[in-house]
Amino acid sequence: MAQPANQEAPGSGTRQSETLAPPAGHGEHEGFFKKYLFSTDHKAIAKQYLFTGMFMGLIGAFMAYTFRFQLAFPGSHVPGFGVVSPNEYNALVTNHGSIMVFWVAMPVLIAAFGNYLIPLMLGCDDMAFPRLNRLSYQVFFLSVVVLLISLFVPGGGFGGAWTAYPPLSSKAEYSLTPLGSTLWLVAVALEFVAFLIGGINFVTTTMNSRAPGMKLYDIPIVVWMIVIASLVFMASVGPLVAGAVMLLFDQLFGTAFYDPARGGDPLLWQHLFWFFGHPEVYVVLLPACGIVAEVITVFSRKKLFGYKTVLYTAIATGIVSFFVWAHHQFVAGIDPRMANVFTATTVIISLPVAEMVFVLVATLYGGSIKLTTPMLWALAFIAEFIIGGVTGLFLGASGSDIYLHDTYFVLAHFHYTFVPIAIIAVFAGLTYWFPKMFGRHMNETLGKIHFWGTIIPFNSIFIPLFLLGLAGQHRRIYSYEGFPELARPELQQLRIIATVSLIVMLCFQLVFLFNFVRSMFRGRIAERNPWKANTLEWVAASPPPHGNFETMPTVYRGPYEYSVPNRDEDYWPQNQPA
Amino acid sequence: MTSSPNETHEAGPPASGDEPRAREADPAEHAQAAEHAQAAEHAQAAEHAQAAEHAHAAEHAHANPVRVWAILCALLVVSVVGPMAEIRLLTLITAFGIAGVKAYLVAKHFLRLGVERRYVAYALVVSVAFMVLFFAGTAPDVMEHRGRLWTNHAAQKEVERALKEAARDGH
Amino acid sequence: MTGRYPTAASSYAGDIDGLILFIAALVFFWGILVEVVFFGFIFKFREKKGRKAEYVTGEEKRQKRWITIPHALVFVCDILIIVAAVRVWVDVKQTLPTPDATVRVISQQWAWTFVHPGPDGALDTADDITTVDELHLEVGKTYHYELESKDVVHSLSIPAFRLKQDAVPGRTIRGWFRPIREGTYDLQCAEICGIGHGLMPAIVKVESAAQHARWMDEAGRSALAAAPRPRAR
Amino acid sequence: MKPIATTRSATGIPTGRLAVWWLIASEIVIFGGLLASYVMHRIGHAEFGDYAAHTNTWAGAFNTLVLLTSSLSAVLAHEAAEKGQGPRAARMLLFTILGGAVFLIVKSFEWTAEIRAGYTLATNMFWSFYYTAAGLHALHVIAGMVAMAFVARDAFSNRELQRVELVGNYWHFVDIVWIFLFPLLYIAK
Repeated sequence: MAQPANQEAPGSGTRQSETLAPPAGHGEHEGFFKKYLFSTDHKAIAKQYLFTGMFMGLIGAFMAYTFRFQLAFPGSHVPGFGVVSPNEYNALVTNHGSIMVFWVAMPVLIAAFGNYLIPLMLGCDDMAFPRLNRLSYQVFFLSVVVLLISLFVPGGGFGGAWTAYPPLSSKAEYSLTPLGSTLWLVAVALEFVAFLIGGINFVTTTMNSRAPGMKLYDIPIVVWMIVIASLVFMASVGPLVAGAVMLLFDQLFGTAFYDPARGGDPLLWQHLFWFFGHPEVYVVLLPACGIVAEVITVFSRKKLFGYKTVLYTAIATGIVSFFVWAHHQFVAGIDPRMANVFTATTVIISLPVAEMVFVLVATLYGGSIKLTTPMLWALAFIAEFIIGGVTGLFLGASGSDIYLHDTYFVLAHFHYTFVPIAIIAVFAGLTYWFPKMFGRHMNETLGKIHFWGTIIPFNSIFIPLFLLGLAGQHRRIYSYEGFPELARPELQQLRIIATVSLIVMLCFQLVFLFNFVRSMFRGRIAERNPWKANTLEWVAASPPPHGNFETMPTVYRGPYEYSVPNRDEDYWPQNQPA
Repeated sequence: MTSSPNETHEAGPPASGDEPRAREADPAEHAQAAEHAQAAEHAQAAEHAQAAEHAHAAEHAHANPVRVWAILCALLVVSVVGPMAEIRLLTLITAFGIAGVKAYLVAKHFLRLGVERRYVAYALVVSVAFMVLFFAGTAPDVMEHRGRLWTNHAAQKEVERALKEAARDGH
Repeated sequence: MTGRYPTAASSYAGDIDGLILFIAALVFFWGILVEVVFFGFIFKFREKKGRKAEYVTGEEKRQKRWITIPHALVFVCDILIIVAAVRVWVDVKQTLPTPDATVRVISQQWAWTFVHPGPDGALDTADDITTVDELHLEVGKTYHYELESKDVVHSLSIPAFRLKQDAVPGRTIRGWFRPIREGTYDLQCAEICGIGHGLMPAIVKVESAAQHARWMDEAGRSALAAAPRPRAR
Repeated sequence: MKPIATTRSATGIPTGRLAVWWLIASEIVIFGGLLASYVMHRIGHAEFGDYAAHTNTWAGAFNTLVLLTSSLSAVLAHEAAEKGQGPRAARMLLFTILGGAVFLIVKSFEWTAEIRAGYTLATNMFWSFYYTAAGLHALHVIAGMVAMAFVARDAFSNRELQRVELVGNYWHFVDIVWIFLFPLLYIAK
């Protein structure tokens, strides 16, 4: 609009401001606190999210180790924890789930990669709202603090599962963790606020702040994915924010929103939760697919197979994900006729997701595949995610879900999706962008040791759990000794295999941590574009300074022009004039 | 810039209205640029021109806000008086129909959605549509108290009890 | 299914197992096909000196066929799965066959209460037999269940019957099963219900007609002595 | 100094306004979830009508008028800002803040009377929804007033005039929410 207030519209300034060096008052001369703790630089905020997410990942992993140990050797003393009591067990599984979804997958996949990559890949110097960005992290950090406090309050941490079904979660006399449940809920709500703020920032930046010449189809897929995920998150989390307020009031002020005795309805929460909960799966899946697409194209020197197809399937996945939520509630007491509708929509969502996998596989065709560490992770994502995806069909089909619902089959299924998403794809992204983030290379040998040490135990953790699920083992039970059908030794052996594999897998993470920290300071110095990639972040210095680019780039082509015929180089950066 | 977390507090150096601003690269500077980039910039330039046109047209097309306000006030009176007749259908129309009209007027003339780019309105409508979807998926369980093979006794009992109590209070 | 899996002890257990096997067949076909193609590509197109990668946009129709044809086939499989799933679902969860008896299952933190109709075959009469954590059924008879919860959400799960249904406080949810094989089976709570969730096991005893009558006789006498009052609604 | 990212505008919509649109979209689903839950219960529970009879329609109607009027002054502030008349825009914003204050004062009298009459947050579901929905809305009113105070301060000295429109848009959205809350909570009896 042509009002004086809107000077920001382009066409009113001089071109010089595009090429200015980083504005004074930024960059090298800032104090430690300004630079690392209260920075508005998107890269610093991304690293804050990354390190917080990794820290929470360690806590979540420790919890997994503790309750897996209890399951394999019930009642024994867990090294590093002690004997696990039933309420501690419930708190451990609840917080393991919440932490891994809300405090690891979300901050690392969306916030860390989103913050780091969006401005760099779009060719701008920062997010559109740097201080809002900082606020987002601060709220997130607060949520971490509240969650960690909730684990140590009298009564113990919240133990009503990450789904927090009322009345168990709404009444202290049922849950027996009055403080734990309230603090857990507050932490989750704060986390939602943080990502709402962050999401608005991501979407606005991508829409408005692209480098000159960058059309919609020139945006790297990973940026698209993060934006679509932010939009899906934004549209699905609202009802749950309202629902969380209602649950909080039930806990604190004795309102009756979910209290059946006074006219409330516990099923309302389940709907509010899963209306968010299912799209949330795709909120983390899409960025993971995006990261994998970037890595695969670079290391097979191939153009992405059908850029528009990928984009449209991502959008379709995002939309269809809103229509499937009640498949989590097939046997939860919903009207059985509704289950038929939700079966149909759920099974249909396999179409866009399968298409995404097909496209990623087809991209490999005719390539020149170089099996570097990031590429190994990206390929492992596809291989493992296929298993996670197809096992979902058993659960989306209402008839078989009657048996498999709330068993270890479900658990194994979603770990076969979530681990590829939040662990494998993240490692692909981290090892791929590490040279850009820290200006140094990670050690390839250690990287490959870590890769195989993670992937092999990962499968031997969860394949036994599939079998246990088929044997009818239901979830969130701290000891199966009371169930004759499940206490049989051959099933106990499967539990022990899973637990031992988990411990092995966790030990190999030490290799990664060592490699990560060591490479940050001692690694081989990385040049600007060590992988010979096309996207704009590789145009900036490694690591990029505050302000990112010396000269703001102009974009001439799409991001995946690899091995273009009749060119000497097998890559063609987006900003290189023809 | 300060490290104040208060985002509403504008502590940075003032960006006054006449300060030179950044802008997109001038197309003329890239005469040799790839066709691709040029086309994109043309498209952008066209977009901007269109936006400016929009705004220009808007200044004339805008209804006088005071008049819109007067209409809104009149509608408010109708929505208060209408339900007094205590006819269910009339209540629904005057209360909720008119709320819809009022919201439309505010959105169109005060929020200026009418002259904003189309997709903004679509995005807002989609948000509302998702809520309708949520309602449609949830209402069969929560709104109804009896369904196929299940009965919500507690809710039925609560409705009965409360209606009886209200009748006793002489309502 | 093999010995590792629970016996199929209800009339519809076979249907559900069949559905699982059907989906498994389709899924294994697709899963293995994609994995084989995937690993084949990795092997065939690994980096070799002097060979440059091909330039394939994937935007042309001829290339897109490689995606669209499998896509259409997946769609066909989806439809098959939906039809098969809905058929089982409608039979198990959506319709009720005529019952021989009705049992009431009441869940609470952290126990199961079962109200058997007793010799007269009707609930809420003086000869009802109430048991805790032990459900007695007669083989071959069709039962309806009325599932209730006193406090939080629980879930009635009998793996051998392939039956699972959440109990929601405030609601009565009806369903059915017909045990077809004598034996003792686990009954579990499958929805987290607080600290004692893991301590809520119960057993289902499927008995022959004679055994069941004997049990009813014994239990009825002791129940009468305890004089349970019919449950008021 | 703003980063170049803030000043670019590939869509033609200024970045700030675009962000406010997304803010509004995400607020729609928050209020939408709450109101959808309320409407479900409202239709399922015939007794809500009797409870709603105890709300004060006149106070609600007056507050609607106040909010509509404050929206008008927000529009006038925007028009002034478009013409570059910062001080006038600031005065109009102050008038809008005054409207918000009147709204809250009426609300507080209303709630005091209702709580005195024994209708509190925990009395029954209707009153729970009543206080939760209106309370959430009131929080948005307060947030809007605070934001407008900062914008008005800048506008007095002709700074950041584009922000006048942004807070205005947010305020109109808060107004629209109330337009639906009014019949839902007060009129349908």
